[in-house]
Amino acid sequence: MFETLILILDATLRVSTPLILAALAGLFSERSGIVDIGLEGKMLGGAFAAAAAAAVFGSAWIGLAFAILASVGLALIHGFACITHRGDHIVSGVAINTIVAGLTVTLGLDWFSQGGQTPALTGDARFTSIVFPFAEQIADVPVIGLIYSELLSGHNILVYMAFVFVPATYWIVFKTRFGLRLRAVGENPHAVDTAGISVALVRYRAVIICGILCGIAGAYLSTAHNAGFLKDMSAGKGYMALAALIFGKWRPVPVLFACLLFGFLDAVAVRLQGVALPGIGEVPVQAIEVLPYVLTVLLLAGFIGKAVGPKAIGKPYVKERA
Amino acid sequence: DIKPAVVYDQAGKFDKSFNEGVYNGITRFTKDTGIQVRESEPKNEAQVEQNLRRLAQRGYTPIVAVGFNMASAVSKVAKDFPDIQFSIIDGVIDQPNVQSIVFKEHQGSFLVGVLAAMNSKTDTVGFVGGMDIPLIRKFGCGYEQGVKYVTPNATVIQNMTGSTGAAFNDPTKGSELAKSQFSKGADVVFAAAGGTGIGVYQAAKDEGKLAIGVDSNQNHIQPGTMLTSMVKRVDRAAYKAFEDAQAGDWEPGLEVLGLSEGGVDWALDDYNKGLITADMKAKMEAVKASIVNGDIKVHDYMSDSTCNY
Amino acid sequence: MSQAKVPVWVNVGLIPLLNILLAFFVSGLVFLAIGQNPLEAAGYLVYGAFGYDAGIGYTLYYATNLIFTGLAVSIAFKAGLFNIGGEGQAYIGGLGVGLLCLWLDSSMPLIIIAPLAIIGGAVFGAAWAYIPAYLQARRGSHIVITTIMFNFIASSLMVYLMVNWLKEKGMMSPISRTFQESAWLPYLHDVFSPLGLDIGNSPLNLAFILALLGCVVYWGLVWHTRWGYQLRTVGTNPTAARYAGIDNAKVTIWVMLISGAFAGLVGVNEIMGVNHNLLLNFTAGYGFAGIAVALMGRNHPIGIILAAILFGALYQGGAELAFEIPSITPEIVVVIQGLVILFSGALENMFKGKIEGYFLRRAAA
Amino acid sequence: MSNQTPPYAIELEGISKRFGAVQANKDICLQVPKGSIHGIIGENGAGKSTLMSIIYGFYEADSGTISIDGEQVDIRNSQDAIKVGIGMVHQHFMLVENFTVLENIVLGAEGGAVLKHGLSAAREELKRLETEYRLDVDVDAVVEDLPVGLQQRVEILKALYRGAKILILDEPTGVLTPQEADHLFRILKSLKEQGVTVLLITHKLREILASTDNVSVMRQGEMVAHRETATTNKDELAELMVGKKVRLKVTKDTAQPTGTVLSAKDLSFFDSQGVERLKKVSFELKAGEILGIAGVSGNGQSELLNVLSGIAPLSSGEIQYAGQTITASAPKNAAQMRDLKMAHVPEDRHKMGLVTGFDAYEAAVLGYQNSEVYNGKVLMNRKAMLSECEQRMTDWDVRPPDPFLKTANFSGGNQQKIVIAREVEQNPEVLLIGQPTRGVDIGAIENIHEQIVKLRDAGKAILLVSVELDEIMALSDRIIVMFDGAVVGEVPADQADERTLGLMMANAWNEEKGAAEA
Ligand SMILES: Nc1ncnc2c1ncn2[C@@H]1O[C@H](COP(=O)(O)OP(=O)(O)OP(=O)(O)O)[C@@H](O)[C@H]1O
Ligand SMILES: Nc1ncnc2c1ncn2[C@@H]1O[C@H](COP(=O)(O)OP(=O)(O)OP(=O)(O)O)[C@@H](O)[C@H]1O
Ligand SMILES: [Mg+2]
Ligand SMILES: [Mg+2]
Repeated sequence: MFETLILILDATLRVSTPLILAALAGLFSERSGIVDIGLEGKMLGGAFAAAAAAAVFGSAWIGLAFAILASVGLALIHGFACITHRGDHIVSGVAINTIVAGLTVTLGLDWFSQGGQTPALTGDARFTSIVFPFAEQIADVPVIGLIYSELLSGHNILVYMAFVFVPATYWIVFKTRFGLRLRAVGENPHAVDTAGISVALVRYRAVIICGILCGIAGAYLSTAHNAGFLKDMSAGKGYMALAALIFGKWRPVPVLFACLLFGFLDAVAVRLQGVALPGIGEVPVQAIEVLPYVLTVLLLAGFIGKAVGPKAIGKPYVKERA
Repeated sequence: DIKPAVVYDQAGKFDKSFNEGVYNGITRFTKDTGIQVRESEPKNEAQVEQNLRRLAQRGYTPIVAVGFNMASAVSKVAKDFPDIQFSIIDGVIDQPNVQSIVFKEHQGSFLVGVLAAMNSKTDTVGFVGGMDIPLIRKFGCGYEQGVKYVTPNATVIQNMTGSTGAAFNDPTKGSELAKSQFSKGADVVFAAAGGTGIGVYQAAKDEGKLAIGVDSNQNHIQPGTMLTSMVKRVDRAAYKAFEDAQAGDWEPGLEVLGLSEGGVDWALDDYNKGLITADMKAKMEAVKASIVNGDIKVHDYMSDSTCNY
Repeated sequence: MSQAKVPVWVNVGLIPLLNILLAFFVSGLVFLAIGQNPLEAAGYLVYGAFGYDAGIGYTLYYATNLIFTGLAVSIAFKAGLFNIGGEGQAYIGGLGVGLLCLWLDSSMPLIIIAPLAIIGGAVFGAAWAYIPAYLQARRGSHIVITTIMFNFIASSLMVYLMVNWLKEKGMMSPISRTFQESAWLPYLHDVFSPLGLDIGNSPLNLAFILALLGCVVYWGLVWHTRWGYQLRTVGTNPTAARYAGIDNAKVTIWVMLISGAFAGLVGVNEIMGVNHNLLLNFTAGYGFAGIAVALMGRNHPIGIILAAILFGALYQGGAELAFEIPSITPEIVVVIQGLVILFSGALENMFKGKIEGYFLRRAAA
Repeated sequence: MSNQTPPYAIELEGISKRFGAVQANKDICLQVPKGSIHGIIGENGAGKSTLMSIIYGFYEADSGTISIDGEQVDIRNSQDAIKVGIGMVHQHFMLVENFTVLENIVLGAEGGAVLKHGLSAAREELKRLETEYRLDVDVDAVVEDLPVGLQQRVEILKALYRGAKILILDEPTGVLTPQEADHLFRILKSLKEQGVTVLLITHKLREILASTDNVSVMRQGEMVAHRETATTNKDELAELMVGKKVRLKVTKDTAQPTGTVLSAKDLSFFDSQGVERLKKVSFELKAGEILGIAGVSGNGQSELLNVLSGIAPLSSGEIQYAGQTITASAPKNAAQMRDLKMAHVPEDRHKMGLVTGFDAYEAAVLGYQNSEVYNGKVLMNRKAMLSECEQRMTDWDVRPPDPFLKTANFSGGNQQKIVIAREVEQNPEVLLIGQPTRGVDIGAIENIHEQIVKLRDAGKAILLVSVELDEIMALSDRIIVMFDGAVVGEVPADQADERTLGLMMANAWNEEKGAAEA
């Protein structure tokens, strides 16, 4: 039983990593007042760029760099529309998701002639597991051994990065000058502007950070968790991250736990396929799959607390009297 | 010369598996005969029928439709174009101008099950299916029989990836399912899951376990950890449809391809020969012979929708 | 003080046109990037969409879905609501249509089934929009997020129902049995052929007429009834609406019901008009494309019809293009669609300020 | 004033700024001596805020130059302005409400990439500033919990913390009681003594005369006059502002009130955050009288109007009107109140009274959209709406009289006329009217005031809410003062004076009375 639990948690870490990265990405963007339903598209774009570059250059790290470039590029388009031209954030996000969904397949087919997929990645073109020292040796020590060797050890570098980014995000958002300005610009951009700070610049920086994190999330999908790009491989994870962001009320640590919860549900769903639970019978997988979405709706409805976002979120900043 | 065409199913011709098998078959056909084959990859339901119809309109014949999903579209279009020859792989349509090609997947699956059992140290093996449909259960059931034939008290962990077409193209989930089976002790896993299999093979590679491919010979995908592949010779089926048409021998009706017809088999090549001992090879040949001559009867799940053998 | 005004044709004509041209221009760059001649591609696109009878039929068949989802997105827009849930509402609407057809096809004639199925699709679509609408109106839950969530929930629900309940025995894929012909909405080519008109075999069916009717209903409702007046007030100034004694929550809920109903009618076209059975994923992104249609159609029924036909043409032309040039995938159409959303939606202000400024200065001078 | 030659603290030369078709500033020149308090007055929309925003770098001028201490400077954004020592307290506060005072003050001047050190240094510096200028606030308080008076102090501290030598205040007293305003002016005086130059925008002539050294007048985007305060007077300034002679007094006879038409008893209202906005408000409104509600904005007046007009539901208490008893459990919505012949001119026409995207004829039926007059069986009767709108536009001299013009494209005064005409022409028994002349220039004010008095003389009951004490005192027959959601006093109009009302508005009437005697 304990072992099963550890293994499910182990899978949870793997599955929630892209959610954590994307949700933190969303946190930066939305804290600055820019709604981002384009997380999905940026992740997908990043995944494609990572796999394509890794396939060509044979290096996962180069893949990661390209993923970040691609995703930041998309983030800048979002910024250009929402910040510079005061466009509707949601429309812009939908546009980016749509463009990327089509463009990845189109370019993929043109470049690799494999029906829109990238070639399968092997060796250095993928991020591989890092085994902690002595993981083998202490694997048999009860409890600790399993936790250390199965749960903690043996993930790829991006997983560890995602978890390091959580306290880092907390520190940046709440303890630095940039964080202060970021939060201020999401609450009252006029105040920031009159304090002599460029609202646009702060927001652009926020969306760029968002792009970087989404790029890493995308690279994780195609060069770490999987070995290559597949059409639509983000499969709604961007929306799920958005849900986690709301669930975590735009705060890094609660957001982490929301992602872990969603990842856990996913891991459990995989293992519950066709399994009859005592007393309940066979739980339809679909019922577990929809849980994160249902939970988010319930949260939004105020049944499990109220989710109040940054005050100026989604509102184009116009230098005008109210 | 004939004017042949093929319509792949929505997974696309590079699924490394089923569709890609057909693709290999027609490439060979083109190489052998110099006749170009018109290919089409519809992206949604409406386009399947639209493309079939358009190919028929333009006089392409025979038209090979790949996959059970095409059945209803083929049956509609075939009705409207009685002069065009249609071959459908994995589907059965009873119409005067349609040839239905199906395989005895249970026999091939039995074979690889035998090999899996021989290679398992834990006496626990896994099966990852794609979409939960009778056809895939047929694979699983044959595999299980093969495993139990060698090790009667072996455990066969079976998982399906999902219940929609997407289940054939979800390597992430494939990898998670494989990892969960490994964690339950499995050390050989057979994936009958189209593109999802890629994730399964990757997971096996990452964890140093053995995997068995499906449809095409997939041994090259992860050399060293691909034990074998259960090949389903869709390539040969497509090739033969065109070849027969070329020779004027194309005939409508049901064609069932099993071990004896060379429709299914296990794959042995340079990529996996290091894993297969001479003993194993001999045993495999013996089992194969027994199936062909009827000494071993492999139960077909689809005959009664159960796996009681 | 001078009452400078920007001429109407600038706002409804010039600026949208510029935005779309820019979207097409960038699309052209994408074609160049994949080594295709954009003009040649455009040629295939146009021929495929309008070059022959059946092509036009397919174009209008796609347009039918897009008119429904465009109207759905648009009417919600009018009340200031962003309904991203068209996809899920269309899906569940189709379920409603399918269930009615499966239930009645052996006992009733078309003349009874058709109106019932239309109502069924609308009611199911509306019902799926009801919960997000209710939560928005009464509990302030952000409708964008809830409708996205409801898309996912609809998708899981459909899989569950299709796989466990509605799938025909012995079928591999989860599709229901095919309806009897009494539940088939007539194809337009079948309607026209007795009149001696041959319009080519295509899936275009009577649902297209229903879509046009929908546009008329939309127009009357929004601009010529007090309900529409209330709706537009809520959409542009909710505080003024409250001041005017309008129940914002009620309007929100009603408009979302209508929006969901419009989206649900996609089911009539797809399930009753074309597929003749219930299946998965028949919505194929029409709900999202409806956003582009509504934006491009400037939230006006005439505009929506034109935009839907344009997008329908892109779908059909794109399929033709991919059919003729196998190295192009029909997904390129999705790129074009996304670019249109980007340029005529998110970047609509890019030229607006400058052009309006120009005309204002000219008027002021 | 001395005849000393410049350098001036600020010198503006030919500043122009255009917003679309509106020329907000046109060739403005201005010289402000160092260490003086310089007033700027002008009607709403005259361009005062725009000019200040240009000095502060919030907007960029289309042309013209700015010199600080005799040196021409290039101010492209607020950062530049702060660098040359300009600070600004905006008409609407620029504070992040859920930040602490300290965080708000350091925003933009954090002193390092990591907050920790900057915050503690700022804490020290603020202690100094607070004692030096007697501007004490709790630096760890969250801004949204502070009363407006204190929020304004935070704004001033913010400017001083950045080392402002020139302080711009845009209508700082609009949200303050006269006493708070006096305190502000004392602060400004002490700033002046420290050598700070103050630019003060207000349209309260009394404040200009009481506290400035010089005053400049703007009209329709132009600077039309400069005066030394000591040499001018109210009437001259008013005339300069409007460009014609104005009567600052409303002429009206004494009221002849008859029976009570509306009585409110213990009205309470809690907002969505659960804050009690109205606290047991009771009063009676008689036919033929104008009842004025005075108070600093944000003390429950808006909520009172909302509750009376049915926009917001009562939390408790009851309203007797037109034979009906309205309570929390038996509410009436805005439409039902209209049916009972209660009209309402809301405080904010843009936010509430109009839909700026509608054509004028559509906006002219807002609230009455369900009336039979404007409707057929199914569809609305456009013809009736249009002809009525045209008629009213001529009657009320709305310019231009074009029913198809978008409401947004009418000027503030004309928008207000559309709203008032709509409400008055329904021939109501009770007219609730909030800030009737906000954003309306003095010429139009006269007209609106006349209409209100006319309605009263026709025997209707009028409830007038205004933050302009002058307006309240000029129009009302009876005055109620509200503070913090409660009625804190009632005064007959003829006994009201600014000081009394001001003290009541600060809820300091009783305390001050004692103190004044001591
Ligand atoms: N951001 C803007 N965009 C467009 N027009 C503007 C903008 N800001 C001001 N205006 C216009 O410029 C003119 C001057 O406005 P400004 O705010 O400077 O007036 P003001 O004298 O401060 O008035 P008030 O007393 O109401 O504060 C007005 O006609 C106003 O409508
Ligand atoms: N919110 C707004 N949106 C668009 N245009 C506006 C807006 N507010 C003001 N305007 C434009 O700015 C112009 C000036 O408005 P403003 O209220 O300052 O006029 P004004 O000169 O004060 O006139 P009045 O004497 O009637 O109040 C108007 O004619 C109008 O066209
Ligand atoms: Mg101002
Ligand atoms: Mg004005």
